[in-house]
Amino acid sequence: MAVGLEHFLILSAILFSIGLYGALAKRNAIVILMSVELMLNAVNISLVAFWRYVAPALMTGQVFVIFVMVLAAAEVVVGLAIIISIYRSRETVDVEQIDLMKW
Amino acid sequence: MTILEQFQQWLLNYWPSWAAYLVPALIAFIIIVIIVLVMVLMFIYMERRIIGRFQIRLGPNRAGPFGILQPVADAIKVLIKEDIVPIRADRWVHYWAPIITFFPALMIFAVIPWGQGAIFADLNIGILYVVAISSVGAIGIFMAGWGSNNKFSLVAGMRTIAQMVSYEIPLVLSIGGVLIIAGSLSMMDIVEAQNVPFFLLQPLGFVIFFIAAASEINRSPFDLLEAESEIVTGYHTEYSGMKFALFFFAEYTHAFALSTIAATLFLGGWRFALLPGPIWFFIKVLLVFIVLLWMRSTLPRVRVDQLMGFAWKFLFPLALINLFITATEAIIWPGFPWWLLFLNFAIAALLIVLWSGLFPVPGEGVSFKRYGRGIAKGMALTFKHLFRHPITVQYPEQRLTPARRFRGYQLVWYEDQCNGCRACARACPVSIIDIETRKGEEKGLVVEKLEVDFGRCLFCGLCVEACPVQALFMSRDYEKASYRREALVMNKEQFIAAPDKRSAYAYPDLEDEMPPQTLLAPPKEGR
Amino acid sequence: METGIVIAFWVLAAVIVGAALAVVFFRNIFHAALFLVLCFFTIAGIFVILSADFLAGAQVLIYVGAIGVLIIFAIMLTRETKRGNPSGRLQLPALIVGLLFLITMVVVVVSTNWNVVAEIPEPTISSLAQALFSKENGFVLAFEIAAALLLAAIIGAIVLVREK
Amino acid sequence: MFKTEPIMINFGPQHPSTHGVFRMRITFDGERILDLEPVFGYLHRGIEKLGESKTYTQIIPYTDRLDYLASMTNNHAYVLAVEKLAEIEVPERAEYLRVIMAELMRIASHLMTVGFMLNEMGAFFTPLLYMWREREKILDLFEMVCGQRLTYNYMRIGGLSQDIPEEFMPALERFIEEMPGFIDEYDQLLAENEILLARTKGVGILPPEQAINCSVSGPVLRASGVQWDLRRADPYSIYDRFDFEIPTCQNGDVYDRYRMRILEMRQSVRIVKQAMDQLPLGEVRTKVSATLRPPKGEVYGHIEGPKGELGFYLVSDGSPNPYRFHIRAPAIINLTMFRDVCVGRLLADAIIILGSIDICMGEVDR
Repeated sequence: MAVGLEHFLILSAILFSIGLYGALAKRNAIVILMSVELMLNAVNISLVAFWRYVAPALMTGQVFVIFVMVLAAAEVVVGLAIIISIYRSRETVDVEQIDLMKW
Repeated sequence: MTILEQFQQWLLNYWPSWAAYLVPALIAFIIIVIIVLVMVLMFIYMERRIIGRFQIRLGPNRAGPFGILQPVADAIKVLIKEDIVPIRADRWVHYWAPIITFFPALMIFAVIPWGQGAIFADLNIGILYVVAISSVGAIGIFMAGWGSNNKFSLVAGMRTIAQMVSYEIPLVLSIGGVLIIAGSLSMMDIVEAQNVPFFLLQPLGFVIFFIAAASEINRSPFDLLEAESEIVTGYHTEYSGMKFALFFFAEYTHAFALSTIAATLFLGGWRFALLPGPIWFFIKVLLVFIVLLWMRSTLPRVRVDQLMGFAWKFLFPLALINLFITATEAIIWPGFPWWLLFLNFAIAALLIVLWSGLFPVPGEGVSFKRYGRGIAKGMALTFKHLFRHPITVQYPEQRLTPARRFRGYQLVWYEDQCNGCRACARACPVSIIDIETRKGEEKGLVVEKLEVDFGRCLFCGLCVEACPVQALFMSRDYEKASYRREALVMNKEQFIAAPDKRSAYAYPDLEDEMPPQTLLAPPKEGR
Repeated sequence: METGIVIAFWVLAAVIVGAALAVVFFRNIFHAALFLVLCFFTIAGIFVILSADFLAGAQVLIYVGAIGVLIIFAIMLTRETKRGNPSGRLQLPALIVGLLFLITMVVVVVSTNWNVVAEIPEPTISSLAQALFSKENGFVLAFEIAAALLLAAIIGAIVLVREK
Repeated sequence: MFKTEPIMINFGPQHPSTHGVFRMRITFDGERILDLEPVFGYLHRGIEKLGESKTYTQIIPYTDRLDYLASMTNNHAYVLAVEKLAEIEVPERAEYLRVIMAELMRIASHLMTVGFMLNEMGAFFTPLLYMWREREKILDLFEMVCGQRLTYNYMRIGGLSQDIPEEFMPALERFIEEMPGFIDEYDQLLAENEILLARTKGVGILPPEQAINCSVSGPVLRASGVQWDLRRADPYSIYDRFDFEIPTCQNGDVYDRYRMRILEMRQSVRIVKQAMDQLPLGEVRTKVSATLRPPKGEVYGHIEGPKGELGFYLVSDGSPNPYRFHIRAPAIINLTMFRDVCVGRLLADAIIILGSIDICMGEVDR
């Protein structure tokens, strides 16, 4: 059985759903960040799959993935900085206890 | 078309396609693993021997001729040790850490060109693959630090993250210059492009690459992860047996990988005159490794904040400037003519001098006095010592003669001289001489019992000095060991049976009959 | 070659899904982070199957070498491993949302008639560079903005964690 | 950069760079030291109490085991104290030989200190082995005169245990001739090394006032700029006959303590050279009874040891054994400032500061 576009898209969907569940259900801010990373990766997979099967001549799919990676790096840097900053003042990374907009 | 691919194409005529691809690949893989293992063993041997010579020692020379089997002996010793997992360690992480450290190091060799067409996979992302894979090793080291439940290991883990992340940036940027000149990421193309070796066209890039890579693989002076004097052995403090062997192997595999990459990117890979390619390649690799050893045997370790400062304040801006200059040159002289090397050397020297002023020694302020001159002096001295005669000796075969007055491990006692006065027993600070006497027929007192516990003896010689009748002497022997304390107690019969190896301690008249002492620096003739 | 790719895909897909589940469900968040790294690494394998080799290298370099390490570093700094990885009040709604999304996506993917092209792309590095930096249809502006974004992120992170 | 929870690490008693069985309980913020508590006593053998049950001569071998890297000077300090107590004259030749031995011992001890300090800085054993080469030559000389390489037990109350053998002077001459060249080599190896400068300059600064308050002595004190050397301040033996300088440094950091030892080695070579030239012939020992009974009284005899002021306090009650035997060990007193100079520095700094103080656990724990 050959592997086609659908396989990659479904894999991407599964990964995205897992990430979505983690981002919504978990209380630890770092786990939420990790779940977001999973979702971004899921998107990357589908972008590359579309490029490979639908428009290999245009490099736009890959270019988008590169920008997603840049965004992910920026996001994780700022996100972790915020988490550490919150942890420093409140001694916790539990998002249910971080309910004030100031620290 | 690599040799491997040609072989596969040829096999396709005879074998089904899956076998034609898989079998040669497997064979090539095994060959590469064997090359890596042999070279790693050789590196371990070289490290131990050459550092020995830098330090005017003999170095290990027992196992096999010239100690050539020493790494094998090391490996066997390590492998038969008990595999200990610390209590309350994170067993799962502890188990996987050495594997995750080792395999990325091995995977690098997939894209190393050993000679014309002799490459496992000529990936067109070649050098990017190398950089990406080698960044995985940091996670293994960090896992070891975290999973050992040891605070020293944890400190090493924290240092790993900081060091690896910081030095990866100048490393990649310094490779950038090479990529601009070669115009390709593929390792084969990079070697093919080196009509002039790139360390001539990219002197600054080469220096930055070498320093950053030495830091990536934790070689001295950046060996903060296993800084023995600070954090014991860092991340592998709690490892033993097979797992420790994997770490040990990973370290040298990394060193080998770095040497091959440096040889490929900057020293022209297999290309040079006369000799066949692979031989030149290995010569270049060994040269790079010897420089690493040379650095290790000379330089002190940097401190962790200086390590970070060096990466960010020195290497990073220089690497950026280097990249910029190379890009400019690529626009003005797209062919990179050979005479650019003069310009580039001048720029490199200028930049290093300028930046050394911005990296002041505390207390001296910004000055342009130092630009590695002290380091160069020290390196010159160790190099001089490489050719000096070692000061250590091959012990059991080559024995040193002790001094004529040597105070050796046991006493020499003459029964017929002894008058049983017990002066020795009274003089002894630790009261280990036990003498019982009785009235004799010919002499005044006859020694009935003499027992000395050499397990407690200080070998201070006060007993010999106290003896009024020349019956007690120190001995010139210096080898005594026993598994049982009782065996160290000598009685009268043993004293009589013991060989007469008296020394001249407290009896200067006897000195003439003793052989002269071996001196490390004997007095010159004619004095 | 084709069978090899099929085998590789299924193995990688299984590892990806397993590792992703481990990230979300493991109690020890240090282990969860390690599985996240594994997940990133196998996704690079998927990129190789999709013949996006430059992206595979970049994936390992950026996600494994940088993002994974940063997350592990943050875990160590916050020392939350003891308290583990608890679920919040939204567990059931999150599960429902996740499953609904999954079902929707699967239905959409299966029912759509994708306009698949048969051609297999050549090595992509130079064409990727062309696409990024070419004067027409290039992404130079976006590239520069991304660089500015990274700079802003770095400065922001430094400001956030600086000792007061 | 990041604020973390402080962690407490036990360094030692088994640790590669704690000079034996020293233990430090360090509280860290990251790698920065918040608090440091030195713990010692793991090598305590009760030498002071033991001494009360030994005769004055029998104590000499025990002094070898105080600072076992500088046994000669320990012997020297002890016999000087006893001679002061019992008012014993020492032959001229013995005095000169004692000075030669003490200065050679100072060189050997400094070589060991500097070598290990550089080793702890991460210079993988090379400086240590180069310095050990010269230390071995000194030990060869000591072995020649007294038959041992570590625990010499050479000096006696009223002189020396025996005269030097014939071949000693030529061998010493060669050593003294070559030694300045070797010291130059050590300087060439690392003295200007940029990494070493960055590691040591401004690290572990001990201001002179604090040094005096902590009663620090020896090279550590002189590195802080206080010109205090017992060889000049309170000349004992025959040190007033030699021409030498008391080198000092200004900053009192680890680098200065390292330089101090190199400078002192050069001065020691000078002293030995002069003593060799002036060495008279004659006896080396006045006869003193093995069961010496000094008159009642107390005495404090001190010398400038390689590590600082080494003093022996003796109380005699007229019996063959001292009534009280106390040792003023420089290493333990120099350690008093250790916590103060380490707090606020990094882990790696603490290790080299400890190395630059130069402790010997045999002396610290006694």
